[in-house]
Amino acid sequence: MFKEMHNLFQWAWLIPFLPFLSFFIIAFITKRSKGLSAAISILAILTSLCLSIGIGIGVISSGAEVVENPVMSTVNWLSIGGLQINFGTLIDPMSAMMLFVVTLVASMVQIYSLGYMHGDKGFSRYFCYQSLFAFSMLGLVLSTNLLEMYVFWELVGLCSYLLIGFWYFKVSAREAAKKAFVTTRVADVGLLIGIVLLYTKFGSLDFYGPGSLSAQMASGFQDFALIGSVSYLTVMALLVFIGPMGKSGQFPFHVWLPDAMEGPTPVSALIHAATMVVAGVYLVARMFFLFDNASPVALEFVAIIGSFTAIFAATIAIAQDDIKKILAYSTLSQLGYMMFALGVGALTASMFHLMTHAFFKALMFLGAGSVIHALHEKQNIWDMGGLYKKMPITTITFGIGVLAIAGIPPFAGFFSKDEILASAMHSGHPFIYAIGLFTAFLTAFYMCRLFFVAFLGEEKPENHPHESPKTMTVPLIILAFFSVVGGWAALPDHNFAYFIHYGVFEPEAMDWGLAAISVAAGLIGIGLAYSIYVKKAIKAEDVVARFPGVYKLLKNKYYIDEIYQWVIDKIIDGFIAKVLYWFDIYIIDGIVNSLALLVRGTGSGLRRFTTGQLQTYALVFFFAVVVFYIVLAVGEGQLAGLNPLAMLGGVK
Amino acid sequence: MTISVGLSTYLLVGAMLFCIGLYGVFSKRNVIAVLMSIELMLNAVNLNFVAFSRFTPWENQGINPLVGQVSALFVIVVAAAEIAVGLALVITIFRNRKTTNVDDLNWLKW
Amino acid sequence: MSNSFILLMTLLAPVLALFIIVFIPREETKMIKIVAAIGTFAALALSVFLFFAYDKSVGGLQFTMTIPWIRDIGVNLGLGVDGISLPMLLLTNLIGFTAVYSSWNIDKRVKDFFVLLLILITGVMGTFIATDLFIFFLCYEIVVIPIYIMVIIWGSTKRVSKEYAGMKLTIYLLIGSAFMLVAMVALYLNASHQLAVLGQGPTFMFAELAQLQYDPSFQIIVFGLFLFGFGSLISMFPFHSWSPDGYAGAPTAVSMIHAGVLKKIGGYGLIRLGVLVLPLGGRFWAPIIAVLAIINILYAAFIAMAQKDLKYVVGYSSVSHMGNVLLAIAALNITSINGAVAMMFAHGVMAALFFSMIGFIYEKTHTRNIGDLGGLAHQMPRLATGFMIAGMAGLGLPGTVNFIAEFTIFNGVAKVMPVQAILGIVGIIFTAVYTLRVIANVLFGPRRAEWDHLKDIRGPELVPVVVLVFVIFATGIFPNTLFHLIDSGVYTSGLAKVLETVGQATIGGLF
Amino acid sequence: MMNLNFALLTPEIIMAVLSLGLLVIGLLIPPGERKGMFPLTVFALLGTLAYTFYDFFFIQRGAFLQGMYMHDQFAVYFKILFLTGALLVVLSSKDYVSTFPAHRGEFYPLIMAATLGMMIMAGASDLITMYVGLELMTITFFVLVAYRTNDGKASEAAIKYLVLSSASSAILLYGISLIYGLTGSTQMFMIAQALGTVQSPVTVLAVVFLLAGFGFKISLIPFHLWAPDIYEGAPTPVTAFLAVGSKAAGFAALIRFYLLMMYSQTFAQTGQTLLLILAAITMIVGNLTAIPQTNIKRMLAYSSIAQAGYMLIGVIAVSTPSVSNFIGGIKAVLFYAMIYVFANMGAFAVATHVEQAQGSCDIKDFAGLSKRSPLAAVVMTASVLSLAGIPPLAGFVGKFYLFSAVMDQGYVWIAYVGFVMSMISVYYYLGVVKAMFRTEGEGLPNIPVHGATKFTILFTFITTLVLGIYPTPLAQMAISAATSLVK
Amino acid sequence: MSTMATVVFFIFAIIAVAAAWGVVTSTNIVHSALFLALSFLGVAVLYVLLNAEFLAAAQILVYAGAVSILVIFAVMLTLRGDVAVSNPNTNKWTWGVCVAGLLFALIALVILTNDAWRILPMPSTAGGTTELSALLLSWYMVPFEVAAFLLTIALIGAVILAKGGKERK
Repeated sequence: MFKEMHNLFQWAWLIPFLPFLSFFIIAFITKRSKGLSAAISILAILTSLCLSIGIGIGVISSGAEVVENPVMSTVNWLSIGGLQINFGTLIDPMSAMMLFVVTLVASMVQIYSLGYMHGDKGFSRYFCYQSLFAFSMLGLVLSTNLLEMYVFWELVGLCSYLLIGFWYFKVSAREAAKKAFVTTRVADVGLLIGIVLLYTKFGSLDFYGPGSLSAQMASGFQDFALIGSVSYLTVMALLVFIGPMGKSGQFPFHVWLPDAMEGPTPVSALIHAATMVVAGVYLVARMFFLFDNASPVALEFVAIIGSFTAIFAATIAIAQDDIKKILAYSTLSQLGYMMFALGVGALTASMFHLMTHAFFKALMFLGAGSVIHALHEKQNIWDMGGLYKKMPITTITFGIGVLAIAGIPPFAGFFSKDEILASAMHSGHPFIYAIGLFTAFLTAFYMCRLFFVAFLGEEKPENHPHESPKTMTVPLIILAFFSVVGGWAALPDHNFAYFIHYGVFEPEAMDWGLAAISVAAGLIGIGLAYSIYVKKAIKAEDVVARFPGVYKLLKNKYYIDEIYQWVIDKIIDGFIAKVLYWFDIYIIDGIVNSLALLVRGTGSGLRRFTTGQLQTYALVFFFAVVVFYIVLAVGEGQLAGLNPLAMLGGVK
Repeated sequence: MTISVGLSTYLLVGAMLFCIGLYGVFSKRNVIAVLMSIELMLNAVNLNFVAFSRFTPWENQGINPLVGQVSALFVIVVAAAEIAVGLALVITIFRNRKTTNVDDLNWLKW
Repeated sequence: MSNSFILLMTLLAPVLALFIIVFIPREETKMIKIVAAIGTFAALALSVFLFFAYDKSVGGLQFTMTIPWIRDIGVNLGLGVDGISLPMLLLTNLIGFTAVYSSWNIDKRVKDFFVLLLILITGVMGTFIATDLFIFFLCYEIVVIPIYIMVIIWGSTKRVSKEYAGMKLTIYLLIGSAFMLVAMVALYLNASHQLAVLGQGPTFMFAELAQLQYDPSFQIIVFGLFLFGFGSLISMFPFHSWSPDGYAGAPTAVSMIHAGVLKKIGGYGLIRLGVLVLPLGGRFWAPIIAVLAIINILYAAFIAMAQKDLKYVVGYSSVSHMGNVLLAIAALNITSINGAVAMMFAHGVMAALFFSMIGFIYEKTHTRNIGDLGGLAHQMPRLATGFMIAGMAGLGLPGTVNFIAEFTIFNGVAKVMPVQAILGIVGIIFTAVYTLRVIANVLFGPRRAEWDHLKDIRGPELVPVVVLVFVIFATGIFPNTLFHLIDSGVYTSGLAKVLETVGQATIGGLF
Repeated sequence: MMNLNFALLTPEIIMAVLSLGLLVIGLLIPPGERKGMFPLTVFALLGTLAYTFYDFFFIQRGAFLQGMYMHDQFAVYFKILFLTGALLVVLSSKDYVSTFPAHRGEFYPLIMAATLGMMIMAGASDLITMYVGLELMTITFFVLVAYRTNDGKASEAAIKYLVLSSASSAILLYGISLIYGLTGSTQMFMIAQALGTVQSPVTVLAVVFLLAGFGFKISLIPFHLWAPDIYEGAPTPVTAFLAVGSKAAGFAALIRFYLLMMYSQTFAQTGQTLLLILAAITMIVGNLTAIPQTNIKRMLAYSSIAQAGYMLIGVIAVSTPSVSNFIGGIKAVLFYAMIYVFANMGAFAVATHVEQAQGSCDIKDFAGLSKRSPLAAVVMTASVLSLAGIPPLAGFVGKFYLFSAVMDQGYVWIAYVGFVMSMISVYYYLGVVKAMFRTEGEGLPNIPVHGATKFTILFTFITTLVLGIYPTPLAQMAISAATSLVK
Repeated sequence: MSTMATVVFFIFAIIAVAAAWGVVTSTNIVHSALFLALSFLGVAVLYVLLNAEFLAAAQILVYAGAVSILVIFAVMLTLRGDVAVSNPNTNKWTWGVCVAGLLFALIALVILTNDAWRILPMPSTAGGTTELSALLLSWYMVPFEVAAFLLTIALIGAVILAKGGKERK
């Protein structure tokens, strides 16, 4: 069985290649025809989806073999003295899961976009970028080594840049795109440094296989202290982790993600909720062996950053009014969840949450998109209200999403979130567990706030919402389905953990006690939101009035953006760059110019020696003769011969 | 003690003439005077040549002592040619610039 | 060894075009442009042929031609390419060819322009394919004066006047070359004394010069002189200040060639002449070069952020990128030298594309001030695409050859100088910042009515975009096409052996 | 006993006869029909030149009157140089001559007389012969400089030249007289023998005096002050001839004299250092002072001062008495002197053309020349760049020879000065280039070149270019000339 | 050497030098010219003392005769204003004194410290005009011819210059 599957897995490169082909065709051939471009793109991604499903089935049917031995097929990409890099595909359960998630969400989003982007001037361009993104993301998923992953990592960053700035005529979109790219770029520098240094040490960047990083670390690699008492591997782990922090929007690199909502909503759904942003989590999962071999500091760091981001973003989300911003902060918070899951060593839980989150967050974004589409680009939840009447499908599917994220059984989020919290508790991180639990409560609260205000609240007369076309609702329904059933993969008989785990597989039973606590937290959140926004038992304004400072702080996202802006404007642009430019013009160039001036000035001065006076010339001439004689006589030691006393010899 | 005139005395006279001529070149404002001073200098050189020729002690080395006189003769010829052209030039410049004053010859400078 | 004349043909193709143009009447501008295009295309075609015909498994100098030239001092008319010079040759002709098309809209003194441009291209090409030091210098200095003339006629006056910019560029490079000449003569004399002992005549051939042993202190001094000369050329801090001004003043084609290839002569010379012939000198200077290179990378990137003129941005960015090349040379190992050569190629293509696009923007809008531009993607999407690809290549996006070059460099550098490598990588951030700012402010943003009359690039104007973008991606996606060649060059030119011996002394393990 | 092979003197005799003959012809034919003078002169010079080439390659080296007058490749090389210079001057001055107020017929014979003087200087191995040759050249130049007899500037230049030159001759002669006093001879070989290696204050004094005399002719700083004024005031073709001919003749004499001192004296160390410093100062001051000049002739004058500095380097390179090094330095000077002729003549021919067409010769008169007379602009550019030593023009190879010769002697610092200064010289040369190319010279007439001028500038241009790319033939000639000197 | 000759030497040497001094100090250009002739005569006598009778004759003919007359003619032709102040000093004359004095000191020092030159004349047989002419026309043939040529050229040149540009417009 495995053998045949092995052959199948070797064709995995087709999965990213098809979207790439589609990108190519759209960019160079069919750009003028909107329909054709969209058709090609969707056809390509659907074919990839089918292939991914095939691979997924193959992985499941291969069972233990593929779990233990990831299937790699590689070709040489770069081979020079001191540097060998292969490119290829890596099939293991994790990548198969990701393939499925990515292709599924991407297909849904692309189909959805048919309706959402209808009539847009850049329709073909949109699908062109979408295909490029699909290619990059799938390539990232299938990467066999760090460099390959970095390549695609950057490419998804590029796609994100292009798609956030899709409406490039909007200044806000332009700025958001730039911000996203620069922020992730900053973080990627850490990753790149890590890659470069890892390569110089290990001579390989492969994840698995003979001579790979994991193999070398597993087989008695001697770690050593590098900076102070921090060990080499720890430093590497931290460096590598900086990249994911940027891409997955972990504090302090989270600033770009909310702004990225300037892009078309389907893009937010695909890239900034379901797929690209989880690439960071995926990378950490892939490199988990590094974190594991490093000192515990590395994983602690991941856990702390993750948990902090989770609660930090959740608190901000409470005070936001923009539907997409709320979802964005929610995404940040959930990404924090995944990160700290990894930090506490729960790779399985993290990956699981990654998957379920992809379904329900994509669902909610698309739902939000549907609403925005219906309300003609209105995004403030307080401008909405009563949408359930006109948009039943959207409302129901969105509601499923809300329940899923709130961790209400049997929806997908319940299983994954619970598993994370349980892992945190069991691995001996009660504090992080507490944060996670509180975040779960907050999550339930603000999501329900959104849902209640936007969908259930009072109808606004100026709005004339209508249900979205089929192209948009069908993907919603499909995603809603997965948001419901996705979590069931964790059930013992489906055994998600058997396929995706790190180290020795230990089946873990559900801890129903902890599950009950987290469900309770979710329910309390929902209840609170209900009482405030539906029952109006507690006036939101009163709460705000009681904590004006806190509200303002949350509303303004802790002023992080402002601080960054200040640093960039005042320190980097306003001071360092200006000072250096000044230095360059007036000091470096000044030296050059003053040398030139000196030369010219000397010339102008020297010409004054040529006075035009004949007798001056003669004087100089003969004076020079005298001087030369003296110089020569001194130099040749003939001065003694000139002793005037010699004259006393007199005339003979 | 009799005072005898040796080679160095002649040379000293030559040097004096030369330097007086040189001084004339430096200090005279009239171009003709400058030319005259130059003639003095050349004359001094001639005196040198002739003196060396007379006192030359290498007669028995197969060196013709008259070379100095020949040289002096050439110098006289060249000096004559030079002064002729020079005076012609003075006339030219007088015609063009209405001056023979060296200080005024400063159109060309810097 | 039999002589191959294909390189001579490559070299003479533009010269032939030049002679034809001289006899075309001044008014026949179209004809002049076509002849120039044909001449450069012939050279490009030949160099592409060479690129694929070169036998990488054998390596070494191929297609050599050695004709005794100035017998009394042992100069040979030596031409030949190896894996280091062949990419440079290809680069030269790529840029030469596209430069002709980037200048397609020139209407002022067309004949003069293309004559000078062809001289320029020939000179640069000769520099890279010369196997004789004398010919190398000869060709290098040929290019300086045409550049000056082109700047003062077709240049533009911005922050500084074009006369000033041209003169600064020219004198700066010439002063640099003065010191190189001293070094060259010293090297030649030293070698000829050694050869005289062996009973051989003097020579200027790189290969023979490299085989002799030089006194360490001699090497240090001579390498230092070369470093000053080539360092000025590659715009090493603090000798870089000619570069942004020069590019800003120069017409498009000159900026393209200057930033694209001429600058690379500095790096090429440091490798071919500095490291290969004077390895001990290289080892002595390497730490200093490394520090200056880091300054180059960060300092120039910072300054680029403060620029308001497009050409200044790219000018400073090229200074910054050349820091990478210098850093790679300072690292003195096989990987980094590979990266250095690749970086020169990559940056050449990228800078040429960038300048070409800026040239079109300037030609159409008559401004290069970033503040005055905006939203050009509306009116000129093709130009915007080219511009953006250039920008993305500039910030080392994977998929472009620039990324691989940078990665290779950092990899090589990290082996010996991890801290410098980290600082170098940090430079990427600032590159991203200024590049993205420029892209955002020039291409994106609200549509501006004042640019509505502009026509997108089309016809001949598209050639630079198509050719250069193709090269960027083709070598970026399949790096081995380029890197195998460079690698074979590094190994078979003797560089690898030199680097191994010299490198031993600097490698102190990681950290 | 006496070697009286007059055949060895053929070029000199031809020149003398031709010069006098042309004078007579000029007197005989009526003033209106003197057009024929030009072709006659050209063919006479060409014939002589052809003969000297034959002389160079096929006639054995020999001494006339047992070493009073040398006929060696060295001398013949310089004769070729002078004749080429004279020929180019004559060719380029065809139109210019018609602007002379009078005596146009005598111009060419005088040029030939000056050439004869130079030839005598190059051949003389007797100090008195050399002196007489020098004076022949110089006195002729007095007349030539003042040839625009109604031009105050020309007269001023001539009188300055006359006074200073005579003063320098006087001191040169004083030096010769001292040498004569020491050795009893004026013949170089005998002087060398007699002086031996002994040195005394007198020898030093004589050397300094002679150096001053020759330094004046080659316009070595600080004996150079005459040059700018005279170059500016003289008619442009005469300036050209002064720059190329007079200077080269000075070098021919200086080299012979220097070798003499080398063989006979141990004065090498200080003398060389002094000369090196002088050469350095000459290069620096010459080039720097040229920068602010606005008159092209004056600028070229300063440039030619600087060029003297470069050439002097080659002379200094003849330091240690081993044959190979001798050749290195002398070859370099010979090579450079020849290419200097072509480069300078190219520049001056264009300047002559512009001055003749526009009446003055300031750099601003060259504005837009690239449009108004493209060929002239290109040739001017090539010529000045050759002077600056930019490849692929001949000046580069020349400088390379010079500096490699001196560096071989261990004087590296002078090479720095030389190379850096030649690059700085590009600054002012480019000033001319800028004037010619930057604008299109609105309001100035189109002045295309024709006929003899066109031929001259094309010839100089092509020669400069070809010798820059393939210098071997000239280098071989220079080598054999240098070898003949030390044999 | 006889005392007589010594006395004659000193008289005429002093005359020559004093007259030369007169040339450069007189403010009357005509006086200068006359002093010049006198100085030449003094030197001519010294030539006789040095057994160079031919040269003495040439000196008198060429210098004292021709050159002096020529100079006086030139003075006549160019004289403007008062003849008594026709030959003033420039304002650089102090410098002139310094440099000329320095040079003289130098030369004098060199001459006087040279032992080899502190010699008295030997009885000399050489010095006849015949021998001189033989030398002139054999060994010094080349410069002799060139000098002749030089005189011709100088003649023509002087004519060209003096005649000026009035031949035709």
